[in-house]
Order: sequence, then structure tokens, then C-alpha cells
Amino acid sequence: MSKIIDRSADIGEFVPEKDDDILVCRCEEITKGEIRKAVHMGLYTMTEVKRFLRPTMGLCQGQICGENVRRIIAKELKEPIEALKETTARPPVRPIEMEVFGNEVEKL
Amino acid sequence: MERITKHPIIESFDKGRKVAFTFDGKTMEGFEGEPVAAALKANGVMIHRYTEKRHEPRGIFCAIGRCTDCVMVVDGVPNTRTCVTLLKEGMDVRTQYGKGGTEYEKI
Amino acid sequence: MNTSDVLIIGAGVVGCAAAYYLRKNGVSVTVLESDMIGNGGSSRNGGGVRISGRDPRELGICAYGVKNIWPTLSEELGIDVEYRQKGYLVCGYDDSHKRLIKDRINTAAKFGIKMELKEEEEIRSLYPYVSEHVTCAGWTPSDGVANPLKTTLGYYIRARENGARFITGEKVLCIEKIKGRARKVITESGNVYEAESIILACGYGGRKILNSVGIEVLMQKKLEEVIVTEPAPRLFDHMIGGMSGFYGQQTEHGSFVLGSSCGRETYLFNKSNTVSTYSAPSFICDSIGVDIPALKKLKVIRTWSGWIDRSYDAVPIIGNIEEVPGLFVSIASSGHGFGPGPAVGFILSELAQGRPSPVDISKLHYDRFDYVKYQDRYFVSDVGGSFS
Amino acid sequence: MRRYDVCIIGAGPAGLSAAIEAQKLGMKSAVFDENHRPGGQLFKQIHKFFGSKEHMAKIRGFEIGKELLEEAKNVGVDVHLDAVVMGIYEPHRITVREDDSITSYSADSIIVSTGASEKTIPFEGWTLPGVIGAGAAQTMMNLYGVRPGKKILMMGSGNVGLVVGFQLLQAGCEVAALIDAAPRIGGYGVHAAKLARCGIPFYLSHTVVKAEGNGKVEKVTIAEIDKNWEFIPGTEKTFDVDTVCLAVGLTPMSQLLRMAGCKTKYAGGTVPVCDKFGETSIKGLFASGDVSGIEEASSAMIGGKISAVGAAFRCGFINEKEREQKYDEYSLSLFKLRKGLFSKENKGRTDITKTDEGIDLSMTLFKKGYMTEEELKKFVRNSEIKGPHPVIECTQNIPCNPCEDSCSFGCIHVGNEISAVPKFDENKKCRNCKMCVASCPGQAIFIVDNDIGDGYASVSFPYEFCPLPEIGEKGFALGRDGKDLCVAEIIDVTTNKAFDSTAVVTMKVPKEMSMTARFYRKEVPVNE
Repeated sequence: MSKIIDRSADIGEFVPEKDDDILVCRCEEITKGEIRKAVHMGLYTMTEVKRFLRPTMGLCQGQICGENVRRIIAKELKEPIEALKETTARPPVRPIEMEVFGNEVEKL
Repeated sequence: MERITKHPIIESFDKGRKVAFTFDGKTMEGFEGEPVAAALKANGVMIHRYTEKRHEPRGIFCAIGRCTDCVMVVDGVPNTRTCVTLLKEGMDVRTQYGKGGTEYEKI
Repeated sequence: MNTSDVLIIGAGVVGCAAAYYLRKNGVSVTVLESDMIGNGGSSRNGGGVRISGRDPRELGICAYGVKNIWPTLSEELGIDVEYRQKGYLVCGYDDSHKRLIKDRINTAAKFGIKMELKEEEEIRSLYPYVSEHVTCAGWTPSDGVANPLKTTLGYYIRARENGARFITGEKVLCIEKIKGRARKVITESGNVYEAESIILACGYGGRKILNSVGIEVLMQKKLEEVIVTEPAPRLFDHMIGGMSGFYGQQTEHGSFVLGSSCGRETYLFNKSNTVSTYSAPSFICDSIGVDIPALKKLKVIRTWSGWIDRSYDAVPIIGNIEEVPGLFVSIASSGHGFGPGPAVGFILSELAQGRPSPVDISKLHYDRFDYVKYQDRYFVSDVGGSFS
Repeated sequence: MRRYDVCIIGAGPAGLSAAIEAQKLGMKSAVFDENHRPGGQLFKQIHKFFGSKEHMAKIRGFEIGKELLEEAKNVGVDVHLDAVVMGIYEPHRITVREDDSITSYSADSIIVSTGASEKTIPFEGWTLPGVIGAGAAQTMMNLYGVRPGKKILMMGSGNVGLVVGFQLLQAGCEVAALIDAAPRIGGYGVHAAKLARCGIPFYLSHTVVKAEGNGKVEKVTIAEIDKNWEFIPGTEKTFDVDTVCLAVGLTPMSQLLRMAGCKTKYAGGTVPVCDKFGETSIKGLFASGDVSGIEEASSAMIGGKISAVGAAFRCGFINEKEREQKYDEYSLSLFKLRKGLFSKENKGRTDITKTDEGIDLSMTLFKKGYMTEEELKKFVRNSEIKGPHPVIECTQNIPCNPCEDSCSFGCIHVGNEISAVPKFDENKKCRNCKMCVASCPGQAIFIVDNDIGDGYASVSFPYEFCPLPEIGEKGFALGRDGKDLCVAEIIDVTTNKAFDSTAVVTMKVPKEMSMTARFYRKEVPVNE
């Protein structure tokens, strides 16, 4: 059962921080401040922030920034990092050309 | 020269033959079968691409094919991870601008 | 405490849009979502906003959205939902497809919508990226695409900002009537919510909830899968689909989002989650490579899948339910519910306020499958079922 | 679809060990690796491993890699290289990219040994070319022979940061400093000491403020941080470096396990919930090595074997009794490695002030990477000993005992508890074979002769740099802190096969320097 979250509950105001301009997601060029602001817009899960802003959605699929994004959102929600669900891991694990992906062969 | 010629532990680095390739049209030398990124680094190339949004330079970061920061246009194919793409004779390696055009579209 | 004018079950595009429009009119709203915001079909679709190829019964809603909501939605929400009305190309490969396209053109014409048949020669010159395999195509200039993620979350963000109360992780088990009217909702956690009216818009999960007030709808779950490519310079900006079953777009971001199914999903290992099957992504890549060879070199960076809540005739069920006064539903979108989503949300918000729907939705009634005689059987289209 | 009894994902230390063990237990095994070269991180590890003989201690990582690969092939494991596992599906199916196609493989058991990836820490300018992972530096220099930079700042003082820092020096790079946000050096003191005596400074409670440069890193500013991780104004220091290496921890590469849908938990990263055999919540799906929790390669190898045993039982190749017997054997070996100051339960603890033997730990070692003479005296008795004898500067209960095995004369004692601090037995006679100096993976053993006549002493120390000093050559003796002490003359340079590329260099220093001179640099001082 998922955790019940009242999205109108008070998580405090967005307070600017000195390092808000630092890029967190290198692929999609998303800053820490953008992620923090998204949380205050009501996006309380990694998946929602990802879908709205695109961090972890680029070429590397969050392999580099995933944990940092998770930590930032959790901190903003004043939750421990493990309380925040990760985004779903999905195939392909590495980028793969469509023609190769489509070339399913049987090896015996 | 960024290549290690003498190492206290590693007797020799497993290298293929010396081959020529081009970086943005300029001819360079590297060893066949080494990652394109290693050959570029040995030639002093640091910038692999400029990003889509901020037009910022990027280069090698993880060197094992995960971060996708070192992608370039290799033989016409954008977003090629140069750290896991092995060098071949005559390869055409180009700086990648944004999604893969060779230059930013000036609007 | 848990009382509001309207209670919405499901925070998908319809639920969020309905909440947004209700708040605009000052109506108090609570939205209960079992998972997170927009994690069902609202986020898992190709982003098509089309009128073409629709069943005549739902065409009115789709047209209403394209005319009255989509063009100004980004401005209205202050969030770019990436809507662009650049047409929809549906590729056909033989004469049977050509006939199907012609049928659609006739249907569209009845509703004053322009749709054209493109013959081979024109296809080669206008759409050079499709292969010679494509011998005919339907072209609807008024169709378009949007970003489903930003649309759904955009409605949510603004509705929440305007005072709609959203509760996620709150799974509704049943609806209870008070004095004959749907007034109460009980959740898995034991919480009870009350409202004057209830809007049910939670996809397949709605079936069980409807059962709790004695209503059965004819629907089925079907897995549909999608591949996402690396971003690429713009190749085309219209929506594209094919008679082989694929559909999708090149997003504003540059990546291609292309969906389809291999037809085998239903028969595969019983999956507990929505991670793609081993078989569909390869099939999709293969089939798209045949139609759009230019994409073959592009790298796929992600695949995903989602459940389609498909009704018996692959047409959505929208409107009130006479047996349960105060209950308004939008379920069984049948895989093409995103495009009309905002309009459906708006219509339900109107109904919940006791106002009539601005378009005729009488034929989308839930009990249309009852008392059907052989000669009245609705046309069941497999192709039309999955063209979001 | 091709079928194996067991498919193993990742040909690193855990995966290869699992494959070998599984094949030996009669299972038809295949191991898949996305890389062109197998061995995972092993081929980048050019230092000698810790542990004891059964853990392949004192063998360099890449040699272990070669041995494992050889053995895997000999026992008949199918090794698929350049084979990228794209997805994992119920019940036990994987799709693999090989060349230009995708193939499905199925197995009765799957062992995921995908290892770990490096964590990162964003700071201003961290996307500039020249900011790289420590693993990237290792890959470039140790696999491909290309220096990652000329002058480098290492961020992170765990074993990865320390080991890679030293390897950078070996590759001929300059290391400007090692910094860590933590108040203590995180890795082995012996690793830190190797860097300290080369003169590399440690800045603890420091982190990077920003990296700057035109198109690449040219300058890096660091500053001290307070308890709330805020920069303390006025503590900024700037380094003209062209490279910043990030060694800020590892996180399991658990995507495939998460994709499979097994239960996970958070332990510094997402790890699967496993039983003692590494079996996840999905029957027949195992995890071993770093993907199941970050440890050393040595423990990963044993973990791999244990999961193979679990898989063999799951698929009916061994019975429960055999499984438990094997488990007991391997877990004992694992148990030995998991002891000492750096064990899981002691990780990150700052309240430990004494060794298991009750001796005061060196606090200077935690702060600066070297020990003061006073601190060392609690471990080593020296002045009264005549003739050459080992001075063992290994003081932190590291599970490691090659020193004991290396001395054929029984001079060095560690005992059954391999994490015990090694002791020189003064009743035994040191024959000055220098084997212990070359064998110590931590390069923490020195042969000292307090009196070689004329008021001089000799100090023999391990040396792994190019070029080697020459006999008769003069230079400076350096202290543990890397500072110039006095003039030294090289009187012996011993290399031999048994030393495995570690040279043992002996220098002549004034008598009073016998317990302070620990390293050497060639440059002759101006006045000489």
C-alpha cells in the first residue's frame, strides 16, 4: 500500500539557497533550485518531478543524478531519503539502436 | 604527451596498431581498439560536446559508458558514447552540438 | 473534515482537469488517488490530440477540446503543455487500409472535419521519411500532439494551487449511497470522505468501485508498450501512426515517443507490474523501422508500458449513471483518452455542478451494451482502439 | 531461446567467481559482460590486494582478474563479452545485445553481479571537462595508458580516493591534494601513509567551492566546512589543477534487480533484500558482489561463490547438506575479511580510539595520513634492536596477513585473527630478505638497521615509481609527512620476481633518522 500523502499539507515556503543554480541532472541540465521549486508546486515524488522537469529522463536515464535528485526532493519534504520511492527501472539498461533492438534473433 | 610510456607496475598497455582518425576534420593518431575518448584525451582534446540548453562544454566523466556525457558525432552518428566506442582507422569524430547537429541552429 | 462539494476518484488528466475547472468556479474539491498523480494512462500515452479516426459517438467531445481547450491551455495554466496542431499522418500499406482511411474521411466530413487521402506520389514528396512500404495515408491537419506529462501535472499543479485538496496513496474501495444518492467514499485505509457529487475517473480500477454500487461495465485490461528514443534534430512535427498499430510523435524535447503492442502481451507471463514485456519493444522497433527507416539508427533509451482500460466497443464510457444519482464517470478510455481528457474533465465538472454537458454524450452511456440486438451491434475496431 | 542452468550478469570479481563455482558444481553457466574486457574493475586495480592467501592477498587486482578469467574458461564457463544485458523478465529471462542483434537467454537461476557505480557530488563547475570520476581516471590510466590530467585534486579519502590518488602518482601525474568533507580520512591508514610520504597534503572537513576554467578545469577552490556543511568564510584555498577526481562513494547498480521486481531497501544506495546466499525475494534470482552492498573485491569473490552455491541448490545440483557445508566454508572466509576497524559495523564510527589489542590508535593518521613518532612508539619498539629488522607501521586492524606468510623465518606474527595488528617477534632473527617489505599490500613495512657504522643507519622501503633510484645516487630522505629530512644515499635497490614489481630501495641516513626517514626523492639540494 502506498503512503497516504495530503498534497495540501504544509511543507513550508520555498526558500532560495546559495547553490540553487548548480546543475544536478547533467543530461537534461536541471538545477537544484528547479527541482526544489517543483516540490513546492506539489510534486512530491521522484516520478512526478521527473515527468514535469525531466531530471533523470535524459540519455543516462538517471544513472548519475538519480540519487542526488532523490536526496534533494527528500530533504525538501523533510523526509529520509529511503522514504522516497525511486523511479521505475526499465529496459533497455543502455541506449540501443532501434534497428538492433528490433533485430531479435534466436541463437542455438 | 598524455600517454604513459613507462609505468612501474604495468609492463605494457594492450594496444592495437597506430591508426589515423579525424577530430572536427583535423587528423589525429590513436591506437586501434582503444576507446575514442582515450585517443582524444591522448591528443589533448577535452571538449566532446556542447549541451543543448546552456551550450556548455562537456567531456569525459565516467569513462565506462554510463553517464553519456562524452557523446559525440562519430561517423555521422550523434550521441555516440566515445568512452566505449572503439577507435577504427579513418573514423570521423566530431564535436556534438546539442542533440547532434554540427552547429547550433541560429534562430 | 473529509467533506467537500465534489469528490474526485483518480488524479489522472480527467480528474485533475475536473478539479481545476471546479475550483475555477469556487467549488470545493477533494481528489483521491490510489497511486501518485497521473501515473496511469494519463502519463503513459503517445500524446495524440486527434479528432480523426474516432468513433462518431466520441467525436463531439474530441472536437470540443480541440476547439475550446487545447489552443489556449498553455496560456490558461501558465505551463507549456507543448500542444501543437500540426496534423496527423496515418500510414496504410494496401487497399484495405485505403478503404479504411476513406471511411474515416467520410465520418470526419459529417462533422465538418477535413481529412484527406494521400496517394503514393504525394506521400513521397510530402513525407520523405516514410518508406515505400507506405502506399496510402490519411492526413488530418487539425489533429495534433501535446505533452501528456505536463498537461496532467499542469492541471494538478494549478488545481492544487487554487485550493483543490489532493490525497495520494489513498485507494478507494467503495462508494456508499445516502438516501439513494452517491455521497460517501470509503478507502482502503478506512478513511471516509463525503461529498455532494462524486466523479469517478480512475481507469480500470473504477470497475471494482462501480461494482460496489451495483454497476458493471464491460471492460478489459490490455498492456500497451512504448519506446522512447534519444533526442534528435527535428524530423517532423505532426502526429504519426500506422495501420501496423504504432503511433507517436517527436516530442518538443526531440525524442521520439512511439507506442504499439505486439499482440502477445495478454498471453505473456502474468505480470504484476508495468515493466515492458521482453517481446513488444523489439517488435515495435522492427515495425517502425519498416515504416520510418530514418529512425532505425536512433537509440532507444527507455521503454515503458501501461494498462489500457478497454471497453467492449473500444469507446469510452462518460457521463452520469441513472442508478446512482450524483455519480459521474469517465472510464474505459480504451487507449485514446488523453486527447479528449481536458474536455472530459471540463464536461464532468459541469455535470457535477448540475449543468448540462456542452456536447452530446448520450451515446457514451455505460449501459449501451445492454439490450443490443444483432443488427445494432457496434463496430468493434481493433485498430481504432489504440491511437492515443 | 538459449538456455543455461545459470546466467550470471557481470564478469567482475563476483560474477566470474560465481560462474566458476557454479560450473564446478555441475551447472552449465554463462557470464555476460557489457565490456570488451572482462574482470570488471579488477583490471584497473594495479595494487596488491589485502586479506590472506585464501583471498588471493598480495596479488595485484589485474592478475587476479587474469587468473579468474583463465579458470572460468578452463572449467567451461561460456563468457559472453560485449554482451549488454538490456532487460530482465519474469520468470528467468534476460535479453542481451550482442553485436547487432538481441537474443533472449533463460536460466533456472540468474545471478546479478553488476557491481557499483560511482556516486557524485554536484558543485559549481562540476560539469566542466576535467571533472571526472576516480573510476574514470583509473580506466584511462590503468587500462588505456592515458593520463587523466597533469595536476589533479582528489575529492574523497576513502580507499578509492587513496588508491587512485597513489595510482595517479604512479602514472606520472601530480596530485595537488586530497580533500574530504568528513573530518577523518575514510580509508586505510596505510594507503593514506603512502600518499603522505610523497608529500600529498590532506584537507579534511573541506569540500570544493567551485571549479573554473575556459572550456576545461583550470582552477579549483576548496574551503573548510562547518558541522552544517556550510563553507567557513576565509578558509578558501585555490589550486591550479586541470583535473578534479571524484571519489565520493559507490552505489550499487541495481537497475536490473529493480526491473525484475525484487524487494529492495536503502543502504547508502538501493540494495536487494537477500538471504544469506544472496537470493532475492524472487526465487532463483541472486545478487552478489557490490550490487548487493558495497564491499571490497575480495569479499565480492566469496560472495559470488556463495550465491553460486545457493543457485546450485535452487536448481537441484546439490542437496541442502552440501549447500550448508559449502556455505560454512565460504562464510568463514568472508567473516575473516569483515572484521577490523573498517568493517561494516565500524564504518563511519569516530568513537573508536583503541585497536583490538587495546593500543591507542593514531589520531594524526586519521587527520594527516601519517603517524607521529610518539604514536608509532606504542606499536613498534625499535631502538634496542640490533641488525636489520622489520618496522611494521600497520596499526589499524586491517584484515590482512601476507606479511606473516612472507617471512620464512617466522619473524612476523599476525595469528588466526587476520585483522590483528602484526608484530615483529624479537626472538626471531631477521635475515634482511626484504620479502615482507615487498609483500605488504599497504606498503607499511620497512627494514631498519639502526647502526651500519660511521654514525649511519639504513632504511629499506617499498618503491613503485619510475624511474628507480640508482645505487650510489644521492637525494633527500623524506619523513612520513613527505617533508625533506636529510641527505640520503641509495645503497641498495632490490627487485625480483617474487617482489612482483615492487622494488625495495635501501638508503643510508644519519643514525638519528632511522625511525623518521621513510621515503626518498632524487633531487639534490642546492647546497650540496
